[in-house]
Amino acid sequence: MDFLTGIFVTPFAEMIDMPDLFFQALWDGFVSGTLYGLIALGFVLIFKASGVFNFAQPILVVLAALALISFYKMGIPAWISVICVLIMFYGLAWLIERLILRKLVNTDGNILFMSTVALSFIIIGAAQWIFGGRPSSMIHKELGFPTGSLEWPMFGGGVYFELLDISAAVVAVLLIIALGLFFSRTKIGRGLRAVADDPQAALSVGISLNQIWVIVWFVAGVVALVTGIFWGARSDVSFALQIIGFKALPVLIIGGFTSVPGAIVGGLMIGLGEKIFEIYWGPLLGSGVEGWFAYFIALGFLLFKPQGLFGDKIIERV
Amino acid sequence: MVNETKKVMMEVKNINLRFGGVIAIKGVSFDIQEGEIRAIIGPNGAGKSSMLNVINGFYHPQEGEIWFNGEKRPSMEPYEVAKTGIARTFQNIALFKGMTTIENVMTGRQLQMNKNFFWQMLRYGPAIEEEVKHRKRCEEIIDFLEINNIRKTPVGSLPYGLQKRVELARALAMEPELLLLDEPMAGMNVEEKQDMSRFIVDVNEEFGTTIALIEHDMGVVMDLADRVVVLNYGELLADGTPKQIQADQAVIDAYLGVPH
Amino acid sequence: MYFRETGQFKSKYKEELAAFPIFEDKIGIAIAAIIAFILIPIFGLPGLSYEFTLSAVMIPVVIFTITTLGLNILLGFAGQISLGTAAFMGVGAYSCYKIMTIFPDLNALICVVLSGVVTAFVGTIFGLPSLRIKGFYLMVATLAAQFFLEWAFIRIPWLYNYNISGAIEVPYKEMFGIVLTGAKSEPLTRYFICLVFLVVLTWLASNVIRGRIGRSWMMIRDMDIAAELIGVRPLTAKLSAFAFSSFYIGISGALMVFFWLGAAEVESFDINHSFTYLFMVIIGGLGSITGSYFGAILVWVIPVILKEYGKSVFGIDAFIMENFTTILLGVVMLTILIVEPHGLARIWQIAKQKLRLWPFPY
Amino acid sequence: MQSSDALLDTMPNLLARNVREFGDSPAYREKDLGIWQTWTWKEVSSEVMNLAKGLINLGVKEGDHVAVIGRNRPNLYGSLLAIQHLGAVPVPLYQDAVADEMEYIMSHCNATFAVVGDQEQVDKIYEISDSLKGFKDIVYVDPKGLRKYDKKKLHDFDSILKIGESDTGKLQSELENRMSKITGDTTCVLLYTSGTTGKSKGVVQTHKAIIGASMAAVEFDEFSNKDSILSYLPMAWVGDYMISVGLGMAAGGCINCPEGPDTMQPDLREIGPTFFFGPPSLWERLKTSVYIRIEDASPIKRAAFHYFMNTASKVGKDIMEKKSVGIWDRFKYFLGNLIIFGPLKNMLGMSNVRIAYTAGEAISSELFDFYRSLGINLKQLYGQTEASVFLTMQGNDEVYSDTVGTPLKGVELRIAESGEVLYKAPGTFKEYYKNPKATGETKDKEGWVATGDAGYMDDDTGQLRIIDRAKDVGKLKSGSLFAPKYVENKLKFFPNILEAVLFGDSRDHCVAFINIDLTAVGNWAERNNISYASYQELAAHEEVGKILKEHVEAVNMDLAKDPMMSGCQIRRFLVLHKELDPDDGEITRTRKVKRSFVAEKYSDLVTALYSDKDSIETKTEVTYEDGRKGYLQASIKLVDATLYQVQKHGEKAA
Repeated sequence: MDFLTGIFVTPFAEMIDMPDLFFQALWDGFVSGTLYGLIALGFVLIFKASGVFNFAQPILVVLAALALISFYKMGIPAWISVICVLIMFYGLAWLIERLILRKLVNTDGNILFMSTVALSFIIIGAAQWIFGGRPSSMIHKELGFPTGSLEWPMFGGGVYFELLDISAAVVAVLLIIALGLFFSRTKIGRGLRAVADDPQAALSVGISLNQIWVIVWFVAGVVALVTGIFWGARSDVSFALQIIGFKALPVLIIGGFTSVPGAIVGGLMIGLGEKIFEIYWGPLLGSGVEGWFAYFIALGFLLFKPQGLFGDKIIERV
Repeated sequence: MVNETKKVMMEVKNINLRFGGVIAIKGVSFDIQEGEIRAIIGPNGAGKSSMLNVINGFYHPQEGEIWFNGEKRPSMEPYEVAKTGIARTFQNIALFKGMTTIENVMTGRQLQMNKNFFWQMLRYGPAIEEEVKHRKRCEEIIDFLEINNIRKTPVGSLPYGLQKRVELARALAMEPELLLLDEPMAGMNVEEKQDMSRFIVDVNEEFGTTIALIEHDMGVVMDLADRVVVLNYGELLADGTPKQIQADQAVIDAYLGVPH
Repeated sequence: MYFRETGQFKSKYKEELAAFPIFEDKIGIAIAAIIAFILIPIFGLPGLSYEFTLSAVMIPVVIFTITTLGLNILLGFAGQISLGTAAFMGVGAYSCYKIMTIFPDLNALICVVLSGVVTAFVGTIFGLPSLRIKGFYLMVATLAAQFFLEWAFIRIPWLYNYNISGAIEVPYKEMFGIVLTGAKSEPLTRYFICLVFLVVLTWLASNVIRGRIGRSWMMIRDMDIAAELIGVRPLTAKLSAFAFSSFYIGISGALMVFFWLGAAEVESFDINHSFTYLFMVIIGGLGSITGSYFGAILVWVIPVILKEYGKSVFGIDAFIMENFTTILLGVVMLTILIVEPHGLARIWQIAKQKLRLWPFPY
Repeated sequence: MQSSDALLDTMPNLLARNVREFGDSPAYREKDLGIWQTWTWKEVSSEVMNLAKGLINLGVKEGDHVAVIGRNRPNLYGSLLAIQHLGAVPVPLYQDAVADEMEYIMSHCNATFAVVGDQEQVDKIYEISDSLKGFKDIVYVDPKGLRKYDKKKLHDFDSILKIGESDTGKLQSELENRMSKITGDTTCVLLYTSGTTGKSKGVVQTHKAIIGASMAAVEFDEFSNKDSILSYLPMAWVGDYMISVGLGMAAGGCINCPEGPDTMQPDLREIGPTFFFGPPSLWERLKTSVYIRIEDASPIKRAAFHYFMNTASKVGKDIMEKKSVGIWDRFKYFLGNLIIFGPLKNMLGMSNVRIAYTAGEAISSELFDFYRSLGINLKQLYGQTEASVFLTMQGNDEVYSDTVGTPLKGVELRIAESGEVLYKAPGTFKEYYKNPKATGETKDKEGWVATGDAGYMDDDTGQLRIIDRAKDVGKLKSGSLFAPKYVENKLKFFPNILEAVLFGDSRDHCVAFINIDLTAVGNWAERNNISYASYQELAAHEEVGKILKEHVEAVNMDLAKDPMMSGCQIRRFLVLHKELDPDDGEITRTRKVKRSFVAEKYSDLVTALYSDKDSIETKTEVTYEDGRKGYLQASIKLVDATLYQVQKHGEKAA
């Protein structure tokens, strides 16, 4: 009986009793949501353009963060290091296209997926070899992002806003806008869209698939870098980060594999949802439910709306 | 030709099938008599394949009834339909690519096999006897369709015509009362077509299987079929013996593409 | 060249349906058996200490081969992808642990089998989504299983008898006066037990996949629509595949903890392991029993031996070796995917075919 | 079997003996429904008896002629025996014979019944039935496609068996009484010669003759019930009758029937027989296919193959014949056997072959040695329908490519002044059916039979050597010997040449027609990417012409070495635009060229060859498989070949 009240009464009561806490939760959820969204965005970009479900995306995030830090440690100024990372990612994208994608062109999705899994193994191995396994802290200060927090008194209590989180949100928004422009305004961007819809058409427009892949992977790298910086700033940078990469999967299921806005919305839903659930229902189940909450949401979608919120419908034919 | 006293095996009554807004089949009714070869013809998109899909339960029509062996059939899933003794081949070959010819034909025996998991695991006693029994039957069918020399070839590597034949073999292995053939001769050369027609007739005669087939090649249809249904834009256009059909003005128009 | 098939004709279907219709294959199997059952137990592997050979190479390889078999049944034969393998092994391990504590004097081997059954049950439940969804979507669903189970292994202390450590320790068990489990048990005993499990399970698997049920799996895999129209019920086919596969994985999980590691925490069952098993299946070859062996051997033995030699022979620091093998694994995987997506099994098959036609090319 | 039991002079007795001695060992196997269905001798005899009873019930009288037509199947071999058991005479016919060939034979022997394989044969008989007087019913084995036929005069094999089984004893006693009347002199089988010249003759063979000849052969090569044979040659051919029925019965061995004509090779491989008989053409085809496939193999394999084949050709034969061979060579051969010969023989299905024979045509020493050096004990025998085949055979250790062996037990040979070979033998035929004249011409009062072949006993081997058909051997204007077959064979020894026809009798030089071998030449064309649409086009290709010219000249050079034969060198030749075809009557079903027929059909080409034209237009009638006739237009190039001087004895040794 009181288990049921535990589920249906107490949480809401608490929400109303302590609205500040509730808002705090919302805000935290919102921030992690944006970051989930960003990672998912990386997936979506590549999936849209090359039909590859890039399992290595989370690893790219880690790689970006680690690389940035170690460049800086070499004594390269922070922002230059960022440039270096970008260059590195371009090279990486080029290599991947040359050594993997080109060889696997028009093989079926599963194989491409597996190849990215393999790729992630390679990257992990290499990154650990080069940057070592120990977690290290992000250089956001050096990059000039504000730290500290401002408290916003409300309902007698107060809600804390980490400045970093705010800037993260802002940057995320900017990034999304930028991508939006990139896709709609630039020739390459339109090319990418064309590829997603119909490769032949894209080719006839005169863009080589290979270039497009390189670019897409590079863009995904950029997104990874941004994600890496902010996530790294919230918690130390280590390969534990890749676990959050798995959160992107449910996000994709909810948002649809091919939709940019879907990724963002899905990200927020998961972010908010799991935070709230953790705080108000978690205790009943002995906390730590963040680990799987997202997946059960996703599962729900899978069973009742497989194509996700914004995805295109899948129809099978005899 | 058609013997009027023949018993009706299947009757579809005023079938309506819609996908969202699209109307695939509009109030179509016809029957299939025991032991006959029934052809369903019509221009592309006339709803022929949809009709077969309705018959073997892949699509569920919004309205209409299906009567089989004198009983009204409840809405069924494909695998349930298969149990009632209806087999089917596909327009674009749907063989199991990972298997050899004999393995593909063996799959047709699934329903006749029933030994449980336990025996299956030991593959001993009843299980193996069952395997042997059905293997023999399949070999007979393979012999009947003259594909012995490709018995152990993976179907993927077979030429198109042979794949079609293997698919027919698989359907026959089910020993169906009613056999649905979706364009059995699509994309075949003249010789292959002749063979296939011969086999279809043989099947109809030797096994007494009732056959409903979709086919584009008018010549073939007119030779094979006892009766013909003509669909057009999802509606029934005509129904009768090949002669009647050939004479039917509406049919001629439809085929000469006179605007509706 | 090795094959001499002239005169090997079959006058009964039974012979035709035998597991190894070709005489030369029988010989091959016999040789493999002799190596596994006699030579290695006596001499170990060249260049490796006997102790190391058994407890770091052979026992795990045998266990992982069972895992790979299980996953291959699901992925290779029934075409249903799963990333929950490690977690299901966990289910096997934990349930075995519980069974042992609940029925203290139940024979260890029976406990292992029972834990397989439990896992089969759990696997079936998590297999339910496969009735609605395929491919990536299903993969995500199985990820749900993976993470939920990981969580459960931590958050449900009942599973590990409320040990403070949060780990499960293997109790002492014996049979006919032979110590089976626990610290005092001989590696050789444990090796033989695992080996016997492997042999029996392989035999069962090969029987099932050649029979009606195995066929229904492959039908679903190759062309689910056609399968349905032939009368295969997707529900039964898919769920039976999940159950059978999970049974194997569960057993392997139980064996892993009780006959190899001796104790286990949730880390032994995390997502990365799932991927390693996936690699074993794919590198070995989807839909091939022999492949499962190849996969497990290649993916496990090569790194272990490399590390060992790296340390002993070249004195390379283990951490570097660790990373090196990770990269190597990735590279091998990529090469397989690019060169022969059907894995070592297919390469083996082709080679065999060439030998059978020798000296002719066709 | 060595114990030549007095009783064993009729098929019924022989069958009884086999049931007694090897009752449970396999007698017949057939690849059917994917596996080798097997009949033991016991099963065979009970099936034979039931069938016999069934046939009696059907109305088959003693002395009736019953046609047996179809591919090699145990059921049909069983019918042969059954028919013999009930005192009637089986007449096996070629299954691929066209209707009017069948009509000739069946009306000639006025067959009353027929046991046939399938619908195809039934249809053919229906086609000719009205012209067959006294013909009654047909029994068919394979019911496929016959469902709709009127069953009044058409009976299912199994239904006949059923009648036999369900017999109450009446038929049984009838059968026993008939069997009791069968003696060694009862007619056993009526075999029609393939007829190289004119219409084919029916050779009447008694039980005694067939069994006598078979027993002699069994004794010679020590056949036993452990031996197994693949029977794939046309049942109507005396060779197959003597092997699949004669040897099979006499030795109690196992006869294996392939699933169908196109699966002969794989089935051969599965069964791995211990005895194999093939006409030279088959051995040629086999060798050609081996070389073609090896050509497509990887360089390493090819190198290994040629290297070891080299060794084999050096020492292989000697090793098989247990002559002394250097240890190093032995080792190399052993190695080769391990990685090349062994697998090769295995692929060909010859690993278990204990004895292999070829006959009917001369065979090139290269070809012959190829197989022997592989370790396949290929030998030659000489015989003919009239003698129930077995006259002379080569013993395991005295095998030569140009001789045909020593006379078997009970066989006497004599060379007539004309050079023609005469014999007396246990297997001598009774008569030509309804043709006493021909009988008289071939068999004289003392029972000497003329073979129609010219030959002589070779002094240094002590074996018979056949030169040519007696009537074909002629003289050139120059007076030197003209032995066309001899030269044609030399030509045919080149893989590219399928058939050759030589002309020159009482002319002043020789000219030749040549048929290219489509497989070999076609493959060559592929490798040198020469495209061609048809046989005709390929044959007319000048590159092909060049190659053949080389071949012809090689033969000429070879002939020049032998003063006796040097006259036969080919001055001009042409490549025929169509394959010589049994359906056109240009060649027998056993692939013997009907020389006179060809000469007359293509007279325009022959004259052209003797003229100085260098090309000619021609128009030829051809018969298609379905019997339709059509015409073939072609312009054919006439090629000149170099002739060589006769060499002196000194060089000849080279």
